[in-house]
Amino acid sequence: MVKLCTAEEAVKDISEGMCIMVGGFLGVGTPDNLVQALVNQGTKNLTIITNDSAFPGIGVGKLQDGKQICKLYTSYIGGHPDSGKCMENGELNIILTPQGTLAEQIRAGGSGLGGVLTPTGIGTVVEKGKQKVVVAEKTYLLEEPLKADIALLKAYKADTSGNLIYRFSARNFNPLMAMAAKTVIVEVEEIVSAGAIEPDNVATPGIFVDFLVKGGKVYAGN
Amino acid sequence: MVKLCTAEEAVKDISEGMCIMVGGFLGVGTPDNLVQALVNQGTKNLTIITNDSAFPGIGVGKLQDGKQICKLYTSYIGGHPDSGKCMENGELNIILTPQGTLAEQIRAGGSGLGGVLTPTGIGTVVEKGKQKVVVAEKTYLLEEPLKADIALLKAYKADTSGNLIYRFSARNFNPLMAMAAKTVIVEVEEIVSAGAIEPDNVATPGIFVDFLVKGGKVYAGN
Amino acid sequence: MPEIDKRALIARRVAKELHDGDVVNLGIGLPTLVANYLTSGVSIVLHSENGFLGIGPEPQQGFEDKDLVNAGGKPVTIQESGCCFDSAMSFAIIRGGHVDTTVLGALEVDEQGNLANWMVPGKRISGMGGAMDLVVGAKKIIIAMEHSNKDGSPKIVKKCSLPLTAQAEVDLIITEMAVIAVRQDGLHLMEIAEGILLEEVIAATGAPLLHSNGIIGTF
Amino acid sequence: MPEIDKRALIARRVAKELHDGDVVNLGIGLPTLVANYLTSGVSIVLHSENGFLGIGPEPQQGFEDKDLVNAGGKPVTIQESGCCFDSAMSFAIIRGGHVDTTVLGALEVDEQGNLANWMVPGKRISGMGGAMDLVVGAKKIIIAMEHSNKDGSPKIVKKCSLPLTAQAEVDLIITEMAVIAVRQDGLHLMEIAEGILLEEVIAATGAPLLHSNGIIGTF
Repeated sequence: MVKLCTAEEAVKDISEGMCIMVGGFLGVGTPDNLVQALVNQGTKNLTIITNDSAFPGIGVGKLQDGKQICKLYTSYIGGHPDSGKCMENGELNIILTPQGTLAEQIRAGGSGLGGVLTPTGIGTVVEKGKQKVVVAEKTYLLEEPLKADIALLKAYKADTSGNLIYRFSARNFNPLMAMAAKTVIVEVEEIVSAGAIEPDNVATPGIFVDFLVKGGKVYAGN
Repeated sequence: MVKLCTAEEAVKDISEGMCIMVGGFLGVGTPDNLVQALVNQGTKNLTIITNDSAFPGIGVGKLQDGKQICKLYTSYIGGHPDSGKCMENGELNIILTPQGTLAEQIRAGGSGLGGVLTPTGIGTVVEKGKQKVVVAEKTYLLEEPLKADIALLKAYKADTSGNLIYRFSARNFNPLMAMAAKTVIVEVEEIVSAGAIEPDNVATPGIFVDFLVKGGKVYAGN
Repeated sequence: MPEIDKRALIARRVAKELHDGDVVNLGIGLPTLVANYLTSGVSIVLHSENGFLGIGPEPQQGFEDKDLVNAGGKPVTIQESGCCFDSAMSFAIIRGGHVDTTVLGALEVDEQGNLANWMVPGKRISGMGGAMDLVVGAKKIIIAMEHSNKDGSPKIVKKCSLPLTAQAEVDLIITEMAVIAVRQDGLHLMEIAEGILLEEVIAATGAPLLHSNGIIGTF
Repeated sequence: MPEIDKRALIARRVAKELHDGDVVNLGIGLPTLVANYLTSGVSIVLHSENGFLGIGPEPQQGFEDKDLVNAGGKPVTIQESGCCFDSAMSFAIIRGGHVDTTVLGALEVDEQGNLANWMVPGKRISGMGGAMDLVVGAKKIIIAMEHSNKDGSPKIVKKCSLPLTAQAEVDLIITEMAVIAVRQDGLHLMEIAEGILLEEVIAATGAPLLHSNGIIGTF
């Protein structure tokens, strides 16, 4: 069942060595208040699963700024110069993954599937060290499922049962990560009463959500 | 781009030997007018992919009544006595598949994935003749993707771009099949103008839809 | 015991296994009754594998909605906190371990926790529907059934003879005679129904029952 | 030719490859310009891999929506017939072959249709983002780029030397000099830009160009 709490309370069980998923795409749809609380808490040696390392001072980029990450599963680090630098000097272990594969790996993790069979990455460096499987004479890469201890997510509105809706391109990885973490913490702009979101319009079922944090409208960069 | 047509026009390119997906769960969310048009047309030797063979005289059950099916991918035939009978006497080749596997096979077909790695069916007759894959020391069945020539679907409303929304449990397999067939024909109760469905509430993107048929409110069994 | 009392007894005992906030999938038939016996203060979220969470009470006659049925095809309602989804999401919820408990009937259960509940060779096949996914995916599998077959032969056996639904997934068996936990080392007799003798349970069960004589509870 | 004219020329020529109703994904940079040059009567649906269909024009300053950006992170609008989804659906659309055409830039393309556009060893790595899925999944892959590197060396080569984005997926290369189709037997020179000589194209290309002298079109 869903509990309401503050951003600080929400992140206080995050400790060194944990694996955390963070929603968002270049900062859009990232739970800024939750990330800020984690920055303030200063927890290091985190494994982070997120689409991209955003930009310095923005979204997940703040965790890169403070060198809180030791391992990063992501598809894009071009917006944050430190990610590439730390990858080269060995400070940060970055597993670069095609975006569509990353999305399916998280979905597989949350869906009890054993992995993803994708044609993406065949014949590229992405296939290095991975199982290949032939189905109907075509070769696919087997990409393993991803799960996390905690997911830090952003939605537009939640009802009091934790049912979520998103706005436009702020949806991105959030619904997938909601299924794939042991504890799911969601920052929302508004909490409405049960029934205020039509059952047919719910994008993420409330049963996935453990904690709701009322975040207000935070603009990327603030 | 989406074209409007009648149920009769919609099914007229369905010919013997084709593979057809039909949405619905025990008749709920099945496009009754499209199925009826296919019954009237009398096309035989169809491969049908559908959750269940419903009941005599209802939903997909009508195609079973008229012996129009030669091969059936489905999870449940308990509602239609003829399905079991025809399976036993060899008239009908039925591939019984766990419901969750069937859903993922169709999703994989529509998503360009090479198959599904599922724990479901391990140690049962379902695993017969299938590849097994070990991931992180656990064994999964490899279930192959499913695609079709044509999908016959039911939605609640469409806008003029083909964007779809569904009602309650009538959604079921319809959104998955919309991705997995070359030609997608959707029966809807109402067609509204573009913009009348909020972009965030669209359950099936209009780009998947080829033909819309205005079906009116048809109750199962009518 | 009349059939109807047996079923009520089983359903009432199963209901005690459910906790406030649990996500629960109830199979067709006897398991569906469990929702009527929830302990006061316990509110659960019922999952319907045809695509929604939050099954509400049966609709009044004349108020059925053609688009709203349970996995058995019966008209139901949806709670205001409910939500709908497609079949892939419905089974992602199941297979992904997001259902706390599923309650299912059985033809046979054995001491390894193997379950057979979808097919009797020689009888007409109906298909596994969502049962195989439910048994593999849900966190806790409770089998709710009558202790014996109509002919008196045991449904709880050393080794299933019917085609399996899943291997080694059953956690708890609840019948009108007993509550039996399935563990690595076999079947543990946890509780006996009031008025039933230990010997009766043992005689009606086709596999050894582990138990410490003095401390078997009743229900 | 000034940079800006080159880019306009390429974008205009790419636009002619798009048909009414096509679902199109335009990469960041030059490819994005293509939307400005659509033939009259041609309306396309733009896919944004961060999760929606129906990219509309740039918003007026001050009307940006914090939740609505394209895959490059730039504020955009959404058409009223647009629709939004999560990243799994977005890439199901891509990988499943539901995008008719994708237009991307390149570092190198070779005569087998191999593409390198995501990484230069020794230079800082930025990651492949959605490019690998797009190139594998879209029905038609058009590379829109300047014909040569800044130092004059060819970008169209016999064999890519940079790490690949995908194998044998490129269908068409459009530069400010030429339109080149990639086929089983190699590169076919289809059109030459007005004012450019065949010899110039050949000299600027690092792989043999198949062509029938008389029937090369211009653009």
